Amino acid sequence: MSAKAGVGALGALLLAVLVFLALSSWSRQPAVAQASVQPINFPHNVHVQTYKIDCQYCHADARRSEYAGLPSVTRCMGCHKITAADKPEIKKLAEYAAKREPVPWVRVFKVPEFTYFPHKPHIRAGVACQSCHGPVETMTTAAGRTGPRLVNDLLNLTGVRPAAPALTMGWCIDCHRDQNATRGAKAPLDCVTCHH
Amino acid sequence: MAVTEPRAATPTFGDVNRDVVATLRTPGNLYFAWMCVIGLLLAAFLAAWTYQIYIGMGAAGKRAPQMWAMYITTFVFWIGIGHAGTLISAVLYLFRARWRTSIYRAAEAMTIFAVMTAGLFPLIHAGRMWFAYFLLPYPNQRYLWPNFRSPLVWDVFAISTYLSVSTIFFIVGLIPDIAALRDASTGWRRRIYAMLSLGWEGSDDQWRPYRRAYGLFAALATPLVLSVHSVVSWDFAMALVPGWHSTLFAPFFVDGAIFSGFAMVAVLVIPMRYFFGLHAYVTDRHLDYMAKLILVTGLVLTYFYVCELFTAWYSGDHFEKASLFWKVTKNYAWALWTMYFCNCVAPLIFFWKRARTSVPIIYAVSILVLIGMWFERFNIIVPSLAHGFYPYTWGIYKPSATDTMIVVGSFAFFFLLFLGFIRVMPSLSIVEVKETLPPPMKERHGHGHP
Amino acid sequence: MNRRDFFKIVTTVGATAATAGCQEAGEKILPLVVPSDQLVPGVASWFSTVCRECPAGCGVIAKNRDGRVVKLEGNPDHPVNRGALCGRGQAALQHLYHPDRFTGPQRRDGNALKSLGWDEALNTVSDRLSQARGGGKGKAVALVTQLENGSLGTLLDRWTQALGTRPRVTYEPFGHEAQRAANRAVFGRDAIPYHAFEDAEVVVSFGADFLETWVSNVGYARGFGRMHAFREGKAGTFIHVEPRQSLTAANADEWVRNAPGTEALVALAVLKMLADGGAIDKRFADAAGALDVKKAAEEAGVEAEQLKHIAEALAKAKPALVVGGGAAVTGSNAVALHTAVALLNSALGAVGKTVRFGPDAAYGRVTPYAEVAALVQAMANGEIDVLVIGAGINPGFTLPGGLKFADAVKKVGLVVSFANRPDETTALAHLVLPDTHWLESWGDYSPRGGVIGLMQPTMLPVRDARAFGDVMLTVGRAALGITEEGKGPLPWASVEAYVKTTWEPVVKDQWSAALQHGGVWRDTPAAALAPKVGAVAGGAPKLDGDASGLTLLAYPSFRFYDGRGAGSSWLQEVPDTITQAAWDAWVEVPADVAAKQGIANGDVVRVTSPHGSLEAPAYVSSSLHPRAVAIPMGHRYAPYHVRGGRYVTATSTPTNPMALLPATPEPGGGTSYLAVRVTLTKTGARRPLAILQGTHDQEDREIARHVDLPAAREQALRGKREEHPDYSMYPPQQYPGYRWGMSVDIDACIGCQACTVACIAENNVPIVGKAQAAYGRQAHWLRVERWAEGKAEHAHNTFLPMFCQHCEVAPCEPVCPVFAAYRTDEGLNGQVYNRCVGTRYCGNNCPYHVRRFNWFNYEFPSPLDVQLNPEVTVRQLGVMEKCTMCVQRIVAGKDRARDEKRAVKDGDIQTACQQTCPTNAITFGNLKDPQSTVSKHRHAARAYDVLDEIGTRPSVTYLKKVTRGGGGHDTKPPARGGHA
Amino acid sequence: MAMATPEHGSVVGVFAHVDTTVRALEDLRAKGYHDLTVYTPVPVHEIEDVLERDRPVSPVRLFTLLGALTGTTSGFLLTIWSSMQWGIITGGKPVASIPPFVVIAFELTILFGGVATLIGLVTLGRLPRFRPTAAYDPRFSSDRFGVAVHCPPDRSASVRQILQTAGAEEIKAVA
Repeated sequence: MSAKAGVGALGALLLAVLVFLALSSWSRQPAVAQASVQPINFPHNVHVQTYKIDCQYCHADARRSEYAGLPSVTRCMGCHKITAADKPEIKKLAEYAAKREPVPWVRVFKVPEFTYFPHKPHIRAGVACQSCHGPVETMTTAAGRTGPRLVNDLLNLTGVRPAAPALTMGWCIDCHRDQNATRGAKAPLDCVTCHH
Repeated sequence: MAVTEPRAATPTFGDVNRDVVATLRTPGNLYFAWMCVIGLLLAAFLAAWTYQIYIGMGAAGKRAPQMWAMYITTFVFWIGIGHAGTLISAVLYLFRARWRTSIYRAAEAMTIFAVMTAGLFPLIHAGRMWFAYFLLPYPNQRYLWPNFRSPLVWDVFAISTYLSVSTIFFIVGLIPDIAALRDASTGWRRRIYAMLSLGWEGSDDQWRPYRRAYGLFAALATPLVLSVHSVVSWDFAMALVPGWHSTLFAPFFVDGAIFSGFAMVAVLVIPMRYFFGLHAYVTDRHLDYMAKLILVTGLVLTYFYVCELFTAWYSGDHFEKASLFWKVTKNYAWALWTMYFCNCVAPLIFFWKRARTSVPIIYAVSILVLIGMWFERFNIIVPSLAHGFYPYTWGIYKPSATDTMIVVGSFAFFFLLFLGFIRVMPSLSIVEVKETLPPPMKERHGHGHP
Repeated sequence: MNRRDFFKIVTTVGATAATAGCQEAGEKILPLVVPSDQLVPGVASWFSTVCRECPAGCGVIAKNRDGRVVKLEGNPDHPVNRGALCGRGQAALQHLYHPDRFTGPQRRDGNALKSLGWDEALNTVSDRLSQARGGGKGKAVALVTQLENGSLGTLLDRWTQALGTRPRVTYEPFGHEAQRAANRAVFGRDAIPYHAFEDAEVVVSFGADFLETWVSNVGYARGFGRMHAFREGKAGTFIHVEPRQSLTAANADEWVRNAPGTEALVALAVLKMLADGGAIDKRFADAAGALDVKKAAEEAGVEAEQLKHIAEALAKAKPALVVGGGAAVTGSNAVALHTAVALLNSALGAVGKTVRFGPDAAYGRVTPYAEVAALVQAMANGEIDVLVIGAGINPGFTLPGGLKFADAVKKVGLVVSFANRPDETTALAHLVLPDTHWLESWGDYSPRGGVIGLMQPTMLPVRDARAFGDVMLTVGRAALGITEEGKGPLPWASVEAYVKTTWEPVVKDQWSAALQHGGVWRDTPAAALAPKVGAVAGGAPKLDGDASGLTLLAYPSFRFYDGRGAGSSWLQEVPDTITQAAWDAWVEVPADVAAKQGIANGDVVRVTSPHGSLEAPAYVSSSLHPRAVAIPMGHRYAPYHVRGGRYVTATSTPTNPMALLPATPEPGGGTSYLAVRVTLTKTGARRPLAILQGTHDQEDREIARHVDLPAAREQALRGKREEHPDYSMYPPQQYPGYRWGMSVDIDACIGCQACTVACIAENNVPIVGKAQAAYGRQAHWLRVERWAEGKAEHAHNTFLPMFCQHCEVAPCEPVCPVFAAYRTDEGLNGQVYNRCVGTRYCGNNCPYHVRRFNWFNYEFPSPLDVQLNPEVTVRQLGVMEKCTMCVQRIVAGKDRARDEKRAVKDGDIQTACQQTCPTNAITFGNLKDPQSTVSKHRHAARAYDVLDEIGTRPSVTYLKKVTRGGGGHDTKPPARGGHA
Repeated sequence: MAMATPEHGSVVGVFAHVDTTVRALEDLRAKGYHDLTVYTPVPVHEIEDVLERDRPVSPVRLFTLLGALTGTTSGFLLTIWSSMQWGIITGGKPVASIPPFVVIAFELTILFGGVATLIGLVTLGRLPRFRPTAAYDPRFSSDRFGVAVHCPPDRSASVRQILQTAGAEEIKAVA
């Protein structure tokens, strides 16, 4: 071993830093996982693609509230009193309506704890639902793989920076930064905007 | 426990090996009794810590305004103890002070174990210790990094560097000695020692880079020793709290650290010499030197105390003056005066040569110094916070059972490591002791004793 | 969709946003069954109603998020409180979600209460009622309610008539009977007028604690703020006469400490001096008769000079206002005092101007205590068979001990209480029929003439409860043998129906507007009244007990009123501003007496009067009159406070001073609070008080600063702030958008603690309990400090609300190793809980010590957790927290502005503390906008930064207190450094 | 630098004294034997003086230097770059405030320097050795000195002679 080797080692270290910086700028995409199991097998694809129903027709609170909102049973029955009323899944729906009970949908998307995520400003800023929720229009029941994952964390620890998983902080930040840079949006990057 | 009679004559190379190997014999009942006590204290320590994690920091007696108290006190205390070892092994090495050889191994072990003990406290102290890894700089999915402006992050770097470099230094020093142990042992021990010695043989092509590297380690460790306690002192000096915000702190802390470190070395080495019969290696001369160092650092410390008082008075800073006056006269005055007595008055006895060679006096003064230095950190932290800028929150801290148990348990943790170490590793450096001995010559000429 | 369905919203969305914990698999989201056009999950709706925490009747708007009320604010349109609310009003939510609330009716079973069904419970009552009626013993049925002067009151009166029972008794412990008696005598009006503090130039109060509990404390505090606080060179004067330095006294420019019971004497002396000096009509001197001013001053223990000063101030004032008679000074000479006060007002021409008969306070409708006492006597005589006690009152706690109410109740066949949580009265009741909380109820209330507030349910009942009126209608009909609604003398289905019926002719088709508005109000002209002057005997009050004893001053706590507020842990933990003591009750002992008897703070003393005794820890006061002992009323704990030692440990002896008082009413018919002399004995036990403030002496640190009035005027004209030199190495921070800042006018702050409670409510601040609070672990983000200067027995107090200063050069930020504390680009000090590791370094380094640490995982006992603000994180164990300037409101305000495509305007965003402040002492706004109020305050002459010499450059500006000259004490601050 | 070549065996002389060892070394070198390995329990000046005469200084210090420089660089890079990631202001100081970062750079200088020195030691001293060299004797770690001479078998007699003359206690041949 000689001085040459030492120079080589230093070079390798600097190179590693550069590679790491390069990896840091990887892009971001919503991850999709297998469909969730819901009390009613709700096909998003049929509603969106076949019947061209707008997302916000059912998720009507998104534009005015923190929550996107789920349609009330009455709203579902508005169409389904007649449409496809004989299908087994619709019969389930009719049962809930008859009992005047809400449908116990299973939550798919959840931001991490201690995080305030309002839908309203995102809709106002013209963010497409799919940017965060993935191609829901192609799904049957909604699906999403969200939140931090161990593999991801471990990869991060080794210095390789894979794309942040959906609905993690890095993923939000990537989009906010990207929107500010490309569209001149004013997406806040202030910690207390979401953590208060 | 076998107590070997002191041997008067200068030992030979062979004697050194034999005497050091002898320290690794199966220990007596006293040793196991001590280990039991330590085990119990450690169990209490773990129980207290678990309880604190479960129920919250409130289990410890902290409050507003003393958001820091005994944990940081003890943390700084142990970091301070951790100074003497590297100072002896590195600084005295560079100064070619050969008397260091017979105590440096124990001192270095003490350093590492003290820093390890100290390292527990930031974890114990953190409200959410399970997120302590936030302080480490590593790429993460949140894109967040630690705040490198925070003295606590400096601490993380300073202490982990200190621990790493000290450990490297220590292990490198141990390698030839482990090789000697390997050659003196059999069976499974031999295999373990063989592995740990990395196949050291003492050939000239090994000694060459070894000697070079050792010198470089010493050169690196010297500024490190001085920097670590400076950085720790900046935890306080960088803050605004009256009684903390002082440029005096770095040298003040470093000196105090050396002071307490030597006291701890004396506390550890004197019984070792007695139980292992190492009188031939740790002589009265060594004790005399250590006592002198304690005296000198004690005097320097006294100077710093005077400076502190003078600065508070001369600066005319209202808050500083009020804080100091309160400390000297009110609720915590007992702690302050205990500190002044232990650190300034007690070491003065070492002006008498007879005190410097009297084992009981050295021992007693060293323990007083340790008490005094613990209180020094206590006095910096608790009373200063008690009488800060804002009178509304002035209040008195009361230790709870939990933090007392944890602080006491930290001593058990330290002694567990140290006592364990001296049973399995040479507590005296075989190689360096031999270096100070006259090398075996057929014809009488060449080296003498330094 | 009807109103019930409106709230029948089942959604977990909001509840999970705020609470900590692990993400559970398979979490359910339950949408509405029926879509609602009125309510959007995640968006708050506001409902207006009337606060019923005391008879002041302030307008309230309740913020309903996802079907649950999370915050109360004052109704900005309501003429009484104009948007402000006191701490008790803010804390009403704690009673709504009170963990001890009964679930359904309860029946006495030995010492315990057992649940039973509504039908059975109602049948029990109606059977008993019809028995009594059948036996011709209608008069053996008594109905006692709190002050209900609206529809419910009328309805209940109809009920008593229909059933032929005794007339309804409205019981209010602080009924101001003496004032009514005096006004009857002087003006021929049995009323309590409206006191227009806002229009007065000089206010003199003879013991009236109008900033605490007196008549309408929020409205009067608002008025007082407008009259007294320094604005553009104008500032009114306020002189207070009372033996104890109450919160009101502490706000006075001049506090005159008189001997207990001599207020009437002082008032008459002032009247005499005015008449003798020719400032008022000579005939008023008749009232004082042959009073010798010098002798009177001597007797009252005040200097004649002080009396002269009062007289001079009153004579000069255009107009003046004299008020008198807080509960603490109401004794056998209370009518004399009020007569003197009425005459003073009349003589000074204040009647019609600052004293307005016409918009009379609701208190004038209270049944005098003497009649209550007579009823209790009747009970003791066995004349009462059925006693119905309405919600809101707690006679078992608030009636004088000498009346022996508990013994009297034992003679009653059936005691029915409508309290919805356990108290001293339900402990005596046979049957408890929990009433709905006022936030769940229909009704109306008229706090004063011309103002009628409408009450509507703001959410569904939290626990199984039925409205008092509904139950009374049902049992009344049953007792009358009517089985159907719509028939007989009580045809209404419910109070709701009755309210709507009675309001129909008033509002016509404007019903929903009135509901939204919170009621209807119109100006009521002030009547011009001529006084009748007669001799007033201003002698000392009659005091029972050992002549060598100390006079007991039992005063209503501004936190608990008569004990109504004490069920709230928020109010318990907020300290009394003067003593800074939280939770426990105390006995205020004069320093001399304490020294003589060897009593120290926290020593438990036994206080004995001829009528009873109590034990409580001592608070040694150097300002209390040396011949007096003061004990606050209303201190009691709710069962959940003491259960398992949650917040406090239960006390074995009562701490209620009512136990020491005699049954005899004062001549006006009211309770005689100033009626006993007591003896103090040291018990030897210790119960240290939870005193949150380390010291009231700022040790020359100039935390609370002041400037005297002429200097303030002069500076205001110059209009420039004294700039502190700035020694930074670095360029100042740039703010691309807004820069938020606040200002606190400590001249306006009256120390009422409303802001502290509002902050707790808004920001999910946990409650830590007495021991923890005493140990410096209280979690309040905002605290109101009291700083005292001058002589200890006559301290000059300044109140200073302290919270995160949001420093530009914040010491807390650089020491945080993980950026949990950082500076936002809008000028806030952000605190990110997720990131916090809990090193507490910031807590040490904050010179203001406003950072709070979560020492434990604090609980919000169910159902109090339902109140948690979903927009604010509930902090976990081990993290630091502090004032965020209500960042959630800032985010919401910016969001609203963005919806409207504009920038945030001044006043768009109000912090919770600012919103509730009765005196507008707190302002929030954009410092970059030079026109904003907060910017103007920041550059005003009175502006200063607390601890500015450290150079933290706070975003919170304080405005110095303005001290008015004159009076018996030194008003000059100890000068130091270059600050005025 | 000594390297045992496989085709050569070694002759090992065991000495009890420093002066005898030095004499053996001087003699061997005089006779042209440079392929020597000396085993000592401690580094001995006299022996080093003989051996170091024609050898360059050990290059460990280069490792140290490079490590330390890497440490300084990465210290500043890490702190400045990571601060720029969010540009968060704390305490009114600039985002990349150099003075506090000096502390980190200093600590990393020492840390990397130390680690690099260790790497240098391990590489240059060819550690770890999993199997002892043939010439090694356990006494060499205690109080004996060893001189191993690597030579072709035909020269071993002459080597033995030199060692014997110098005063070796024991002489043995190893593979």
